[in-house]
Amino acid sequence: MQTPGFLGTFIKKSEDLNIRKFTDMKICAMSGGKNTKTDPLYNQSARYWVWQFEVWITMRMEAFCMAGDDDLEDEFAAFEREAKEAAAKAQEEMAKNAKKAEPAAEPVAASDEPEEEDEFAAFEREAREAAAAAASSMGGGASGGTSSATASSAPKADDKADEEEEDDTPVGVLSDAEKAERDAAQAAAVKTINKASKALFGATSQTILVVGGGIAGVTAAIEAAETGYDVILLEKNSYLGGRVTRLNRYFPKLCHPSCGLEINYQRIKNNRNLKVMTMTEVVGVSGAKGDYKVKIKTAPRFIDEGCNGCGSCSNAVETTVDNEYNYGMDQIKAVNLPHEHAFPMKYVMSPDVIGTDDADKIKEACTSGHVDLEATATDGDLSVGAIIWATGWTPYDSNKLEHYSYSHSADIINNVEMERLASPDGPTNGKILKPSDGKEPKRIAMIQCAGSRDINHLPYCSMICCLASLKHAAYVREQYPDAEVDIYYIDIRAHDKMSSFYERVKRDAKVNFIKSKPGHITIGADGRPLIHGENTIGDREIYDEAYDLVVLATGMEPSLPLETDFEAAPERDEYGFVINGSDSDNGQFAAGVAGGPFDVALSTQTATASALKAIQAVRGN
Amino acid sequence: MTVPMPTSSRKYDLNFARWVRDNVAGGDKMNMCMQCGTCSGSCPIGTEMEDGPRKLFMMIRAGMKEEVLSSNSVWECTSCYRCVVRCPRGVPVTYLMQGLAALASKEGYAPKVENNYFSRYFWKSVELTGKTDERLVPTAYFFSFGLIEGIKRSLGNLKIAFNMAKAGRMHIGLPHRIKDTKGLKAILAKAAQIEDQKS
Amino acid sequence: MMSKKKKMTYYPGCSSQGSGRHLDESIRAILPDLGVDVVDIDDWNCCGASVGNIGGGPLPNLALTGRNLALAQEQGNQDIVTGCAACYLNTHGGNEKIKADVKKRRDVNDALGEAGLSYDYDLDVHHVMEVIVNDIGMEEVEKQATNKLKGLKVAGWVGCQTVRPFAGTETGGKYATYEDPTFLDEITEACGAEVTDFAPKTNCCGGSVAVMKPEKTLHLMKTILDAAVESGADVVSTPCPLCQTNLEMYQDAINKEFGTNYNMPVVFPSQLIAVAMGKDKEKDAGLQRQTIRSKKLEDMAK
Amino acid sequence: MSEEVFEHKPAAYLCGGCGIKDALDMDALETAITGGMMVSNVKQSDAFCSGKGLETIKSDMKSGDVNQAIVAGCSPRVMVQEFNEVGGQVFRANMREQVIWQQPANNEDTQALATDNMRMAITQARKSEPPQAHWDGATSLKLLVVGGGITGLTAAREASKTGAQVVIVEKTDKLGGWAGKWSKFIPENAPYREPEDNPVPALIAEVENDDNITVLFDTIVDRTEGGPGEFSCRLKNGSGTNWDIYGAVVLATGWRPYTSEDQKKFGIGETDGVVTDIEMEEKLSSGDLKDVKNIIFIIPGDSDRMVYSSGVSDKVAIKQALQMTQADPDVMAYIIHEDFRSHGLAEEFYRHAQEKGVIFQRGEVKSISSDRTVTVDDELLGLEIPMSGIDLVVVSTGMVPNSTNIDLEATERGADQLKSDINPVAPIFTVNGTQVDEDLAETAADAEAEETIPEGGPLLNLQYRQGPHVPVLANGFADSHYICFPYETRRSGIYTAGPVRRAMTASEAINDAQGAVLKAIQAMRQANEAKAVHPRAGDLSFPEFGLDICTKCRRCTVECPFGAIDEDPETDYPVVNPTRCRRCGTCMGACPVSTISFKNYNPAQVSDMVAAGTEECPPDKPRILVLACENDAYPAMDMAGINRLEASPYMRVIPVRCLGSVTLLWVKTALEKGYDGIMLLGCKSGDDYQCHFVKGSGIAQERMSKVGDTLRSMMMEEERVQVNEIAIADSERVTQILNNFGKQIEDIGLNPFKGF
Repeated sequence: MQTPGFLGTFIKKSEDLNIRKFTDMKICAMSGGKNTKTDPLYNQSARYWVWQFEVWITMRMEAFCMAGDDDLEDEFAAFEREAKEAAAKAQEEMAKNAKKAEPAAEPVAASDEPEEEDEFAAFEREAREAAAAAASSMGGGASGGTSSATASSAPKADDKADEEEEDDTPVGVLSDAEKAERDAAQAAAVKTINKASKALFGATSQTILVVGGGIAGVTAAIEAAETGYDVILLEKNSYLGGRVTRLNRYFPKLCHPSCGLEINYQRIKNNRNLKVMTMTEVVGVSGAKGDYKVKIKTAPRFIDEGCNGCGSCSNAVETTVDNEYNYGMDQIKAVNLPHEHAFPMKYVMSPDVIGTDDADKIKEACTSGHVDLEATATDGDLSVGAIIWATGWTPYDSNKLEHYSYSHSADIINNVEMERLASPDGPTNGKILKPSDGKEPKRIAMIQCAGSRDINHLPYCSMICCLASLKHAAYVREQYPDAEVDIYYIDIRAHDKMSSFYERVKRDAKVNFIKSKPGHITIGADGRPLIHGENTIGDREIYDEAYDLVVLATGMEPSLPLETDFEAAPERDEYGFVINGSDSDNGQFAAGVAGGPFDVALSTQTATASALKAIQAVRGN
Repeated sequence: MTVPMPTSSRKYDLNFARWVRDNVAGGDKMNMCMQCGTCSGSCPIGTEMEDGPRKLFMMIRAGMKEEVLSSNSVWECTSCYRCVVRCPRGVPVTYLMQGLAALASKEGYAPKVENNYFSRYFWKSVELTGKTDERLVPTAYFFSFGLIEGIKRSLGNLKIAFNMAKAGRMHIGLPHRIKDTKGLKAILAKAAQIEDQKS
Repeated sequence: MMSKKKKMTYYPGCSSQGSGRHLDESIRAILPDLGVDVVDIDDWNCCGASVGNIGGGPLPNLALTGRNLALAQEQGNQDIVTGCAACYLNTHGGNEKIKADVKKRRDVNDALGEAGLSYDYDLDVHHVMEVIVNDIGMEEVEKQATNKLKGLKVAGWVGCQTVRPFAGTETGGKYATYEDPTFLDEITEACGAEVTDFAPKTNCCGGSVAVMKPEKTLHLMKTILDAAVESGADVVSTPCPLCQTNLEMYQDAINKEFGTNYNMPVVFPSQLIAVAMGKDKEKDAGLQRQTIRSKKLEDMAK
Repeated sequence: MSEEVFEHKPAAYLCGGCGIKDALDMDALETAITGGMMVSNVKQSDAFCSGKGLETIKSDMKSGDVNQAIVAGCSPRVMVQEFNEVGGQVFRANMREQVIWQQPANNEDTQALATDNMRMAITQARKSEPPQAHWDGATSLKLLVVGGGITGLTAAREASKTGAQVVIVEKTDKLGGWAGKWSKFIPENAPYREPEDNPVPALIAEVENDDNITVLFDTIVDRTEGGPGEFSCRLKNGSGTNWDIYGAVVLATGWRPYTSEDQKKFGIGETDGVVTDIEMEEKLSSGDLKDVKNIIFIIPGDSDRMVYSSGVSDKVAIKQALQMTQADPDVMAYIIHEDFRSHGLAEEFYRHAQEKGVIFQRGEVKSISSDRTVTVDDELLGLEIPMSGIDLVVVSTGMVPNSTNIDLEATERGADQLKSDINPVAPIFTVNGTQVDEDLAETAADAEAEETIPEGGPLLNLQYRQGPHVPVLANGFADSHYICFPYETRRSGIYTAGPVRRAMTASEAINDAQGAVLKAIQAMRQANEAKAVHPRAGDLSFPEFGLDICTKCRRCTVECPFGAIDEDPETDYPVVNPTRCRRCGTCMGACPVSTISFKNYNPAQVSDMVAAGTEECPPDKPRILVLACENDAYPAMDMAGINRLEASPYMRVIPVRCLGSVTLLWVKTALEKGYDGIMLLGCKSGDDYQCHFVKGSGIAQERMSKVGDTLRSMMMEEERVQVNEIAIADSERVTQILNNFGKQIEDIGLNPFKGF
């Protein structure tokens, strides 16, 4: 069923989208150009000389300090001369510039310029005072001479009577009466503070439990801990970071998740209120707000807490296991550091190794004796006052999308796998390649709502997938300037500020948007996935399109199973999302995707809110 | 209560959507459609349809009664139910297509559509004998296009008929019929009567 | 596996008296040995099929189903089993509608009253494939399939209405998925035959449109035949009588239209089971009723 | 602040574990330390991170003989908690990740690198003192909430529930804001299907009855001084002004309706029966809709409006349509939309509306006639459809953030500040090295920046050197580091919440307010303990200014990304507001006379470290100084080590708090001391910054761009000093960059000043 008209529509559409493209325009210069544009301080050509001079001062200053008294006179005279010359040059430059800058020559223009003038005055003052200070610090006692030496070339910097100066003064000056009022208020405030602090810092012996160490859990835990409360953070995996640590970049800034995570890990490392337990799951909850008893189970890591991350264990074996970090797209050593940014930076051993020769090799390799082959799962009990569920999400099982043939072609992948393909620490070192043959894809399709907004799968909208696909289009286009990306969608759901990201990606002529949810994908005779569907816009067209790579934008399912045998289970909606305890006030709260399909921005937002609610709960409010 | 089919002087009748919702089997679910195109994209003979189910539903919303009921799409459905099981909004597309076809047939639209004849003769056979006769229904159907066309179409299928007869899969002789044809007739008449009262 | 023999009421459907006789015969041949005794609905009528909704309208069409259900109920209240996809879809679907909708239930019973019938809506309707998967179990089939069909390559073509729209539902027995069902291949394997890699498992042949306007649907059947031949199949196995007939009888037309040279036998899984159970090749398996015959299969049959 | 003289008692702990002792000559290292480095107290162990090892250090500290432990072993990024517990200052020499994992074992150059790393760490200790709290006065723990809408009310209630005193400043005479007027709310609670009752009246009652909360009506904030814990605010109303002191501020000033030309084309306010969705709320509240049987809701799809409405307008339309059909099932409600954005669980709401008979049509409204015939260009049908017989047409608006006070005149200084805050066309991604929407970037950058500068005066009138406004982002949304740290603004202790941050529903604003309150309380507590807030949370160090040599050049006041430094209006000297300060050191890097320093991080210290790194350099060996941001570049280099990527042995790496803290003094020292090249590694700068101190990295680049001239004047090649942006995931790239730099320097030749 070849429908040649379809491609034509694409091309036409792309042209329309790109109608505002002017080819003669050049990219905005990176930071220098931008700052020049936006920062008034830098927006002057005299600035060049200021910087130039600054370097001089810096470099000379120490030379003065080192020089003997004898050399000083000469050195200083030379310096002074240089300074004067530079200042004169700068002034000249400035004057030239000022002429250029004020052709309008309206009276107000004068008041537009004081920033510049003042800058210059400061520049001169700087020269004078630096010199004076340098001289005096060496006991030269030449201050009088110094000031007279430079005063002639500089206007009086302290001339505050000048109205223009006044305008430029950033801090509005208060009258004495106003100051007195303010000071009285400050004094009065101090008196009430002790009372207030008692209320705000009210001690509690209760601990907050955060379940799940992804971005939401980490955020909730560290925010509560930095507010001064005791927090225990449980993570099922051997490392923190959850789903986001496996993303390549975030939309819409296209920055790396590990950047924000690193800051959070630094915060965790330096916070004594927070205890992190990895490889640990909650297996039971009983009790009530203020007094929950939580049963936990910690899986054996086989490498104890003392592991210093040296890696000799990993070097000792060749056996590999599926790399869960890369969604099984490659293999990793059976004892491994799950990834380069793993926190805590401690090795972990697959239970499969136990009882094999490798186990002994590993034990032998760890000279500091941190391998414990006898380790078993341990149970524990925690007493906590409030629980934050930050259990996150699981990608919807792509195998369930039978009509999209996920299990029938290596080149039909899902969006989390796409993240790994694009990640520098992924199975292809960040190169997006067809999994079937390792070749570069030229034509890529992304299918939105693959299992979301679908009563046969996930009835709700997973919120992130549209934006993730826009981001994936960016990944592809950055790597392959000739590649074409087709995004099949029902509605592009770029919410609030994110809509400008959508507007911008739309301007890429090789990213096409097709309003159609494909019916099914088959495998063509050449092995390429063939997408069948109906283009719904205008003159509808039934299409069959072949692609090198198809990315299913699958959605998010809450990871916490809907059915638990917890005695005091958190309240849940029909899909298993935790309902925040604000109404029932049971001291159990949701952070991040445990509470609904959210993007990272909303996850960190809800996590911060949950930290407050949990604090209120342990305070007894 | 009998709600008459809206007959508006306007080309676009905004009440049509509601009328379909209340009067066509499965019509209550029609409004759940979110125009994703899964149904038309899944249809084995989607290319044969002028509009396809998705667009038909949109036309209903826009009140395009004439265009909907005279569309060929409702008659092309093979009843494979692919759209039904894939529809992300649970719209029983196949049933709706059948319902719209029934409506079109009843309202006198599309009298020349082949499937309309076929379904009429099919039903005739059921009413008379309680069973479908695989010989008579197609034959009657073929001849419904006129004598010449009928002979042409029948001859085209002659080899098939011969093969089937040879394999013992063509019933020869009087049509099978159920014992209680009278009772069945009464049941169907009553059912038709109840249905008529509704619309 | 069933510990005790199950009794069911059998609904053969119109095709059992014509194009689908070999389906009917093979089902009747295997079910008792596999532990299911069947008794026909007495004086059953047509299910109405898909076009019945158009020709007769929704309620008269439902009344047809109602009559069959009422007769089955009179006969001893055993659950109904049928081998025809369309009969199953209409009878099961109609039954569920009657169960779920009070108004429909009343209307149908009003109509049935004209012939002195009534239906209390407590029967269930099953497809014979569902019975084989859920009640009999593949192990039992494998155990009884002593005449293994070694070397026979089978493309499993499920078609549409056998699995859609009910096979994945709770009331439909939840025994298969809509897009990628595996039960047919499992039956093939249980019979000792070889499953070929055949992708268009649930493709549509065109159904009744194929009967009316074959020119519009020949390409659908060609896709299926292409894939079957490509997979190296000796036969195509399908549970649906209309699918079987369409794919078999239109091969000439396809060859004419597309210049191909297809001569692919299309059989029912119940025929394969019958042969594998060592049943009579004609009386039980109905192999003589193929218009395109498979010598390989016939040679294996007893 | 009383200061005791700190006596340095360093001891070196050489860890031989993780293969270090197999790759290095530990005894030679020890000899070098006791010799040239003049630290006599040296211990070796196979694992100082082990219980026994830590105990050794702990008991040394306890004995009083040692107060500074210089640990040579793994990277300073690992075993942090363990070494934090030993009870004194700990300095780390990275021998593992960046030495033995990247260098050949038992090699002369490797040994030299290790020795220099140790020398640098010892130098660091020598110029370091433990930081002390800079603050001994009490700080305010009272929260100022600006805005009495649903966000502000929620913030006040939640803060009160957490024990804080709160003052709400509301510029009108009524609480509740927009949300208070809504007839019903969009559901945020399971099962997300039915419009919910408006919670605002109950919330107002709760706030009014709360003894911890004071509400000031008709009041604005006229002036704000100070910082977290000590905001002195002058509040102004009709009767005069009043000063009060607050610990933190939650800015919940909400939004105002967006109207565009496109919307006017629909005849809002002109055609009878065409209203905005806001007016519709009033009608729904008053029940003035009895005769409406056919109603159309229009959600215009114009891209300019989207940023103010996407995802909100759609839900509002559903809600109102549902309210109509609930009141009268015979009502026919149509929603005309383009992309329908009921994201997340609001899909339930959408489905529910369909179940209830609301009809959705995708297309663009072309015109509305005087008899309210709405002509829709239906995209899906490819037809223009006239929809007649309509009783009421409702057109969606949008939410323009009140990031300024539009009742006040904009000042020039304020406008300048906002203009420099905004860059709506920051690069997103490049294809063939060209930004994807380069046309937009070039042509529209200035125009759009101008256009999107919010009108009006400042909300808090901050008496900050950097301007009176709380910074804004593109489209006038209040500053927010909105992915990872949504409440972080460039103004410490001031947290924005609700629609001023991004378009959101009233129900979402409730959640947002809770988050902002948590951060505000945290900031008050941190200020009370003299600790830094995010990202160096808990840091006690703070910048000290040696005013005796200060030249009043204003570099520090201008460059501080957080506006923490003001100028004394009388003396013109810089005045640091310690609780505003985030301790990034950008001021230190800015200071031309190096008179700004931290107790444990200062110009002289790093300058000495730079010198130490090349102290024993043979004249024929190259040395390259790498000043790496400790947040991203340094971790990336560690990861290169984890991945065992081979690196040049001639690099001497010093982690810095932020590239903004790099002073030219260090560059100068490096060139003087014979380094052949200097590489600065920072984060992505610009509007889409990844710098955790917002501007530090950009400022550093700006500074260094001028070094070239100086180099030329010294007859040296410009290429010797380079700056690169490194993301944390760039472990492979950073290694390549450094190795290429090494080659480049080799080609240029060694520093002519080497050995002098």
